[in-house]
Amino acid sequence: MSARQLDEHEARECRAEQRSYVWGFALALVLTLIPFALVAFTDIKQMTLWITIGICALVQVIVHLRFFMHITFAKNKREDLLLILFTVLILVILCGGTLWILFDLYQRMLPGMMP
Amino acid sequence: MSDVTSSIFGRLGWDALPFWSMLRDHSAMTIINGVIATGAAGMVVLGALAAIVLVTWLGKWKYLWSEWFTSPDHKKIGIMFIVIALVMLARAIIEAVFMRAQQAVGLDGGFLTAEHFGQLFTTHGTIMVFFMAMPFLTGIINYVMPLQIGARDLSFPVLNQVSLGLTAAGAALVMISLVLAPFSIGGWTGYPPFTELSYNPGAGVDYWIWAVTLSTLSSTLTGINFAVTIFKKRAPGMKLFRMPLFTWTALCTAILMIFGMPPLTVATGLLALDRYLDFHMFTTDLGGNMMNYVNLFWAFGHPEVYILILPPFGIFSEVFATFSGKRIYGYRILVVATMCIAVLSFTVWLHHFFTMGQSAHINAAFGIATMLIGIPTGVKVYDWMLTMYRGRIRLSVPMVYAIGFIMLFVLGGMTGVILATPSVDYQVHNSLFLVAHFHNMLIPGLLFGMLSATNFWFPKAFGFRLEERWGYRAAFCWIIGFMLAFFPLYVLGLMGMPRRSVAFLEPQYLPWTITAGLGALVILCALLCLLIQLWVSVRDRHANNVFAGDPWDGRSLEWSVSSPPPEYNFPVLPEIYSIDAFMTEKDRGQGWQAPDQYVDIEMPANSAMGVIMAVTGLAMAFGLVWHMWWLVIGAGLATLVAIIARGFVRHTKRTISAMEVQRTHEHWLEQVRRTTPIKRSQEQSTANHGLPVAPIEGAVQ
Amino acid sequence: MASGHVTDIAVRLQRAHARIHEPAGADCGSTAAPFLGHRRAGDDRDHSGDPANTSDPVALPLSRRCRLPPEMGHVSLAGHHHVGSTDRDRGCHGGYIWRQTHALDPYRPLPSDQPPLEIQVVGYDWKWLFIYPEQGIATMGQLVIPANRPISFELTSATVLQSFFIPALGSQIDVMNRMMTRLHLEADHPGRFEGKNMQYNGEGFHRQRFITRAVDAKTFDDFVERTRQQGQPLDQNAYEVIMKKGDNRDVASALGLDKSDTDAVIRFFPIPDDLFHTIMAGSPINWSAIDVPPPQLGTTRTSVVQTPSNDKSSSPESLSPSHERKEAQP
Amino acid sequence: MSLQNASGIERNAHHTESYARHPGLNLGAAHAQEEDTREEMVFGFWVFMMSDLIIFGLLFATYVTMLGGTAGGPGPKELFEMKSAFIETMLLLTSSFTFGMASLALKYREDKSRLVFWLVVTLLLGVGFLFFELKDFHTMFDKGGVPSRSGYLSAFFSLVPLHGLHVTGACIWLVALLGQMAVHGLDAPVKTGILRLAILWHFLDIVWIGIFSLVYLGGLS
Ligand code: HEO
Ligand code: HEM
Ligand SMILES: [Cu+2]
Repeated sequence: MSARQLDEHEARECRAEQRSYVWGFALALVLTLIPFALVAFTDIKQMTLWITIGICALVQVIVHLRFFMHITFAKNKREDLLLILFTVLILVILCGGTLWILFDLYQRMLPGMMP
Repeated sequence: MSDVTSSIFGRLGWDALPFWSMLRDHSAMTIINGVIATGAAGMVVLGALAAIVLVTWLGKWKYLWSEWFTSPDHKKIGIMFIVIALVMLARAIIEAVFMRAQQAVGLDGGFLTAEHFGQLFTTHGTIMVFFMAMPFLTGIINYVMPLQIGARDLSFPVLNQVSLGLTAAGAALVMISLVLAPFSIGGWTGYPPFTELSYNPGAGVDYWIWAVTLSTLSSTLTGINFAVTIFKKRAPGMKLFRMPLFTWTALCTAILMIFGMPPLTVATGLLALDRYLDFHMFTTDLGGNMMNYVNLFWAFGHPEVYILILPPFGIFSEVFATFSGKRIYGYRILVVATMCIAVLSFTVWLHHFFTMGQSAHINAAFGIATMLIGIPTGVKVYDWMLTMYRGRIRLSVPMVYAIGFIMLFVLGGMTGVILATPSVDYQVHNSLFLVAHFHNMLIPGLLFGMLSATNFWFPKAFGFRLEERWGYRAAFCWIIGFMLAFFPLYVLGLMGMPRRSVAFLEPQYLPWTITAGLGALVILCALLCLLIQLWVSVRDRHANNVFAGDPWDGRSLEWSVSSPPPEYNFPVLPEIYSIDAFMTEKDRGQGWQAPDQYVDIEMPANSAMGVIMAVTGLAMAFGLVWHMWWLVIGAGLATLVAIIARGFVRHTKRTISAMEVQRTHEHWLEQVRRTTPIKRSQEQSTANHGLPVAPIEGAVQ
Repeated sequence: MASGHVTDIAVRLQRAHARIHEPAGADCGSTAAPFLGHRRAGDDRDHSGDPANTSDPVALPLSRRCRLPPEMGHVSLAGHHHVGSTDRDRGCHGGYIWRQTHALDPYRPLPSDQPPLEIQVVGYDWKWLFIYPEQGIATMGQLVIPANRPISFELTSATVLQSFFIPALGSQIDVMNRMMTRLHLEADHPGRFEGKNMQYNGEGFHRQRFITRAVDAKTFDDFVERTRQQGQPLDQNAYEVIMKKGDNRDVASALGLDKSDTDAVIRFFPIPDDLFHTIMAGSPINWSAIDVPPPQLGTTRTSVVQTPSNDKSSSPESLSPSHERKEAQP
Repeated sequence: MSLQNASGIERNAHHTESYARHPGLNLGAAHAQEEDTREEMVFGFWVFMMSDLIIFGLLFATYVTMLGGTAGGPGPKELFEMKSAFIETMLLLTSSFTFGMASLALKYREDKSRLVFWLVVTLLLGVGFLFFELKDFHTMFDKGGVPSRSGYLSAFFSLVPLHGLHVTGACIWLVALLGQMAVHGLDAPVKTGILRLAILWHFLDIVWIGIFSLVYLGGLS
């Protein structure tokens, strides 16, 4: 099987998609480098640091979803977007609930486990 | 033990045999319990042997292999799931009767040892939830749902086989634990640190962990399969809001399986790491913390009970509508209520550990969230009642179960709401009140649902009706037996009797425990009636046959095809224009008609993947339980090789020619044409061959 | 398994019969009375045949009444409104649950003009140790509390998860190793109630019981005094016995004490300093704090004594010096 | 089934979007015929991933609750090394990109050699990641950071190696797909396989974002 000749439209599309991957990669790289650099080379306040790391991570996840996994708001992909959003909802409930419950328990009966 | 034997047999020794302790220690108690355990083990061994001999004698191995074990047909897989469920149901009920008998004489004594009693409630709970309820509802959804949405099969038939294989392996493991004992005594919840190595070093907890893990994996895969099937394989025109309610509940259950099973996988997985690799997740020392387990377990456990109850809700919706001769009242509201229940069920898990010591605001928040579930559930109850209201009700066997359900379930729901009040739960948590509550949901809810479904769809699956007289007897025994066996437990719970007690010191408990014991006997009668019903029905199968496919004047698509349906379900995929699709068709006089054109049908080819996964899964689990590492590694590699090899297979489809489809279908239509349609009053007579008279005015609505 | 307790079926069946034939109403207060709303007189008679108890005149129902913030009226544990005057909560069930759950939080100290009595509870397989830190004593098998005075419990487990529960007083609470949970109870009348573990923890689970005895202030003081005089030192030997699997009676017999009486209270004095928190932290117990040299087990003192009853603060038999003492089992 | 057929289908440029039936990479017009069956497969795989995501999510949450459970043993600051975490992150991120290149080769070129090239590069990066991760664990063990040491370490070793195990599985799958390609050529099942593996691969990278942010950077800061 040899390389197929692309027609003009396809070639354009191919270039566009390639660009999108490169963009995604570049953005992800930046969003990775920022938190690593902050932790390695600066000593800003811990809370600020954590928040920055968190935001970078969140944005990077979206970048991956958008540029690598092609999740968009396009109409024909609603079902999957809904799936992901539903999963996020369940994750938030389960993980948030877990943290809420356990740290409350720690505070009331096991103070040694508070980090 | 020498090095060689221990490297082969791991820690499996003679003392695993159920009569071993009896030979060592001759006290009355040991002997009684040894005899019971040996009897049970003997039943397992003899049962297995008898089955093997019978199949060999009848020369049916090849038939079983090619028509059942390797069949990707969702209908056959569904039936096999249900067979597993029924076998396990029988075992778990017998165990329950033993427990009830023990407590009936359990005033500071009884005949069971504490250890034995511990194994009984653990296996009973584990089996009932993971190897009775789950396979039963999985089987019924498997059978019915594709027929209801006008599909030929599930999206992933081979995955379906694997699910069945894993469940079968788990069930087999639990059965093996009767012969090579012991099973866990940690309850179906398996709370550490009691189940940690330092408190329970034996094989029991490991049996529990791996049996449950096999079942969990199976259910996760099943959930994915169902959800994708419902999303992607509906017949043309079958919009989501035209799906029958049972399919809706199947969808919501599937979603709960997908998202509710992982917490259990995490919990049992971490417990296994603690036990096998010396981790300290839930241990008492070195920073372990058992509260995480409790949290994870119930993050699964609560969605689980709704996994168990939603399919019965769907079944009863179908049953109420069909046997009231009316369209279901408030279809859309019922759908929305189902979705609400499904989502809300992820927000309430803490109500299972109100007493652990967390702050009042957390308890209150989860308590209120729990009560909210009563609202959509109540909506459903009212919708069912309004469906019956002014309907032409026929008190068929499925309907008797349904009416038993609606009355008893409301009561159980109310006690659930009582338990959901944190300050009350502080009084009755871990007491028999709780046991009464959940059996009040599980038996009238889940089990009646399953039995109702069996009576309802059995004619579809096998082509003949289940005999009604014994069916009524079974249903009444169930209802009365349930009330006798479990209402006393509410009282006992209020009197402060803890669950899982082998004995007690309070004479005032005795009348209640004895009553409950009698109830258990009535339930045993119910089981017997079910068996007789099955036997009588098979005997009279020719007289009761309903080949035309529609014995109850049904409303959804599954009734539009022959009984039993052909392998490909529909000769031509139907087009759907409304809810209650088949009823509409009948109303327009369009039922039982030949299509303009037949086409070739592509069906999945047989595959041995399910069997392979069952065998390797069982071998791996068994090896892990007894520390036979060679077996674990061997079976693990075999699994991997099988999965990779499956990827290389390309002949995964089989074509059935249009001609053959046409021949079969026209033959059936010809037979139907020669059948006399019956009125509803003849429903339970031998005149019923599955062809109803045309619906009277207004039946369709 | 071959537990030592399940050997003689005949004897136990006999005993069971004896209990069935007792007069009706002879339950020992194990009913969750506030929930059922039953308030039966005579509830607190016990079935051990102790004459001092069957004649107990004090027979009023008990509930842990919390004095709630005024706007909530009076709420018993089960959530019944006792006073209808402040029913403005009716309109909002959620709000009601919210406030009630807070008001009845077992961690919440009970309002009272008396200071609460501190008791520390440690769960073992399959018995409870009750430590009275202020009094420097400990008991097992029986929890003696002053009536009409709030009790502030601190609880932990030296083994697996358990749940501490006195049905007649209300509110069970989980106890876990390395952790401390809290519970506040008050008996508003003297009486005698069953206490249990509700969370399955193995073969001896159903035997993990104790008697709670609510007594008047003077009797309580007598109890403390007598324990200080007659107690068994909670030394290393005794502690090793406690750590073994078994119930109260096993401990009593291993310590060479009489175990014929189910309601036997084992009294400990002196006890190691801050025993409770040491157990909770999982650190080694400082045995040197017990200033009395560890006596030979079961040779000098008796620790099984009849418990104080409400009307008779002490009886000569209760000292029971005549019990045969067995050697402590290894 | 075969590609000859596929190329016979009208390739209307303006309809490409309508072929994008499922999330993840859509192969577009050129592969229209396979797209229908593939849609179900890929959607099913997404659902499976989401179920798996719950497992990871709960392990993350549990990890956070166990941060205080070091029991006097070594904690993150003593155990983790920024450098190796960074190398692992870079390897995995790059492998995600190279898998993207492989997908494009599949979609637009049907160029087997280019596809195989990118897949092999991805595989090597994945194996490299695993190598560094194992090395990392090894140094942790040397410093006394074994799972049996504390609750905290147990939580660490139940979360991070599970991701590693997934990467291992993905690598094995990749090799199996290369094998299938050698036997059957670039047929429909292989294409579907690559599409699903792509989703898994990118998904594992997303999980790793959580791990390096929360476990490593969070622990080191
Ligand atoms: C099929 C199974 C099933 C179902 C459907 C339910 C349904 C409910 N459950 Fe139950 N449960 C089930 C199975 C279990 N529950 C348990 C334990 C349990 C506990 C923990 C108690 C404890 O451990 O101390 C609570 C608080 C509840 C509450 C509820 C509530 C509020 C509902 C609600 O969904 C009920 C809703 C129904 C209602 C309310 C009736 C109909 C409504 C009408 C008529 C409308 C009007 C009423 C109102 C608006 C209130 N359950 C356990 C224990 C596990 C163990 O510990 O081993 C199991 C197995
Ligand atoms: C058919 C009649 C049944 C009887 C007579 C029965 C009886 C019992 C008894 C005696 C117990 C032990 C109670 C205790 O802890 O003291 C028990 C526990 C339990 N039962 Fe049933 N049961 C029945 C049906 C079911 C069904 C259908 C299910 C589930 C689908 C079920 C699920 C459970 C569970 C989960 C437990 C708890 C086990 C544990 O404590 O770990 N039971 N049952
Ligand atoms: Cu629940």
